[in-house]
Amino acid sequence: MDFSGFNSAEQVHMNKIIEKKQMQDFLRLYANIVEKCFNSCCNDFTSKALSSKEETCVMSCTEKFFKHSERVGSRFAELNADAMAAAQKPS
Amino acid sequence: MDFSGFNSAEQVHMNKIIEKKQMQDFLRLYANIVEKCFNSCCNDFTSKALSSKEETCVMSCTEKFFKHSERVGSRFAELNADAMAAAQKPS
Amino acid sequence: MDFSGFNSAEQVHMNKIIEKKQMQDFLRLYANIVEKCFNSCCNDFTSKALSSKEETCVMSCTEKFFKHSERVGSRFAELNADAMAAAQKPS
Amino acid sequence: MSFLGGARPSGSGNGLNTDKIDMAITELDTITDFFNRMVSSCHAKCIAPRYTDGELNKGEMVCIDRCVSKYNEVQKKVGEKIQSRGNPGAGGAAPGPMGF
Amino acid sequence: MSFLGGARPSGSGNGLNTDKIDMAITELDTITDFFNRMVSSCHAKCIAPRYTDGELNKGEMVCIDRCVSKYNEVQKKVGEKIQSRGNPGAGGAAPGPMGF
Amino acid sequence: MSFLGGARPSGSGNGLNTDKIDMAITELDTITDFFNRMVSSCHAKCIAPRYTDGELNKGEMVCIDRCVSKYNEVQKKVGEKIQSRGNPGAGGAAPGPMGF
Repeated sequence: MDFSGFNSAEQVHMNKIIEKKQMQDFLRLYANIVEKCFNSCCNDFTSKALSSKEETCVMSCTEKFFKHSERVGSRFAELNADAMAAAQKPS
Repeated sequence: MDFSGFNSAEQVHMNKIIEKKQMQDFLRLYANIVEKCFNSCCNDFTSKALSSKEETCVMSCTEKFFKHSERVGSRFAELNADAMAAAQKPS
Repeated sequence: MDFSGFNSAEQVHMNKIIEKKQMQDFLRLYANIVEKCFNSCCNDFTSKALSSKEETCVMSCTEKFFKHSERVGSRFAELNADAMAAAQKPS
Repeated sequence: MSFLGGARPSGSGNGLNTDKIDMAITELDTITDFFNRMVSSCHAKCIAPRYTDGELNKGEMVCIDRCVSKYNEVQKKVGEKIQSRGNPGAGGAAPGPMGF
Repeated sequence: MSFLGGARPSGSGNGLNTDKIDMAITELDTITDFFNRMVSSCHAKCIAPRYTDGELNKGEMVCIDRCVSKYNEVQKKVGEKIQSRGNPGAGGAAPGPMGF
Repeated sequence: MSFLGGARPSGSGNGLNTDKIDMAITELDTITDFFNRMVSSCHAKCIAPRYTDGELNKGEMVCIDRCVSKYNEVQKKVGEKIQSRGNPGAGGAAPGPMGF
């Protein structure tokens, strides 16, 4: 995003908001991973403790979700950089 | 909704909020259509470009989603108008 | 949650916010139940009125959803109480 | 949303009754949320996920009309059920994560 | 999100142009929402729900790259379609629960 | 939500420490969100979608109790994993749409 039109008071304000949103995004990511990995990995309710198989599944699922998100993020950033470069060429 | 109890300052304020919400609703609708039509239409990841079959599907899906939403909106408005008329009869 | 570090102005403010959130939570619960029970119970669109079978299903679904949520809430509160007690032991 | 009833008093000096406006916003958000869920449910019930053209066919149109009607009835029935359970709306005993 | 274009004027005295900031926040929220949905869709399309280890395999990596590319193309196509339908973005005629 | 730890200082003049209140609201929203997802997941795992009466049967009750317990364990394990990956919570390196 382009904040070049912002004065310094606006930038300070915007930075606070962004910081807060990053915190919220992080917490939502956390909740998403818990939900998704629980739903994928836990299907046996004959016991109340996680089995070691379930635990392995949850750990792999979490790690994989991060790697997935990071890869999506990298590709997305590349696309945005390309789009930005294309938009600035004519001017 | 009934804003008849609002003074003019409140109405101005409310109109600004509604305008902002319409913008947000529109953006969410946009994101919803992209998500839904991508999920329905794109199942082949042997190529990175949209096939013409996928593109046709996405266009039809988008158009149909709009027509669907508009029809739901019309029926919903009729039901609300009926409910409003019924509520005002006894008074 | 622990509001012991709050002064009285902060507590008053926080209570207003909590009250508003409870209202919003309640409305979201309501919308959730309608959505979930409609999706589970209504599959016949040869008529526009709810059949008595569908109505029974919706009523049971609603009642059961409440009992389910309450049970989850009780267990969750127990777990939190245990965690709180464990956290306070060493100090 | 009939049980969003009574306006709470109190204001804030600049000619804006913020409680009244808050209430109106909550009502607006609630109706929008309700509508969006109805659109989504009726789409799942009525629209076949094969998209060869952009027109609704007769069967889909009839299905949508009935779906909206049924969804609305379900909303009323659930609302009655909730009220009979003694959840008064504001400050109600909705089962939440904490007792507050 | 190209059609989030024109900045609206008006300010609020303390050196903060609140409309401009509101617009920036809306843009930020929109991109985040869009990204999160893409992550979720591509996860469903590309990652098999059997979790024996935490590494992405070759097939999954290639699938993710193509998925992001296609998702982005779909976003553009849908955006063009919406604009051609005459929904101008702000204050647009998105089908909503009410006519306002 | 143990890693919501340290309170940030700074206030705003009228006797309200807005950072502290913001933090409390974030914590409240997080717990509510977490709880709602648990309700939804355990409903999908434990409650059969045939609704002939409104009572939970024995099997469903036992399933719910275990489901809550397991969901909580998963939450802890995922939290530990995230922390070991070096995401410190606030301002963390959660993979987002942009680098900010």
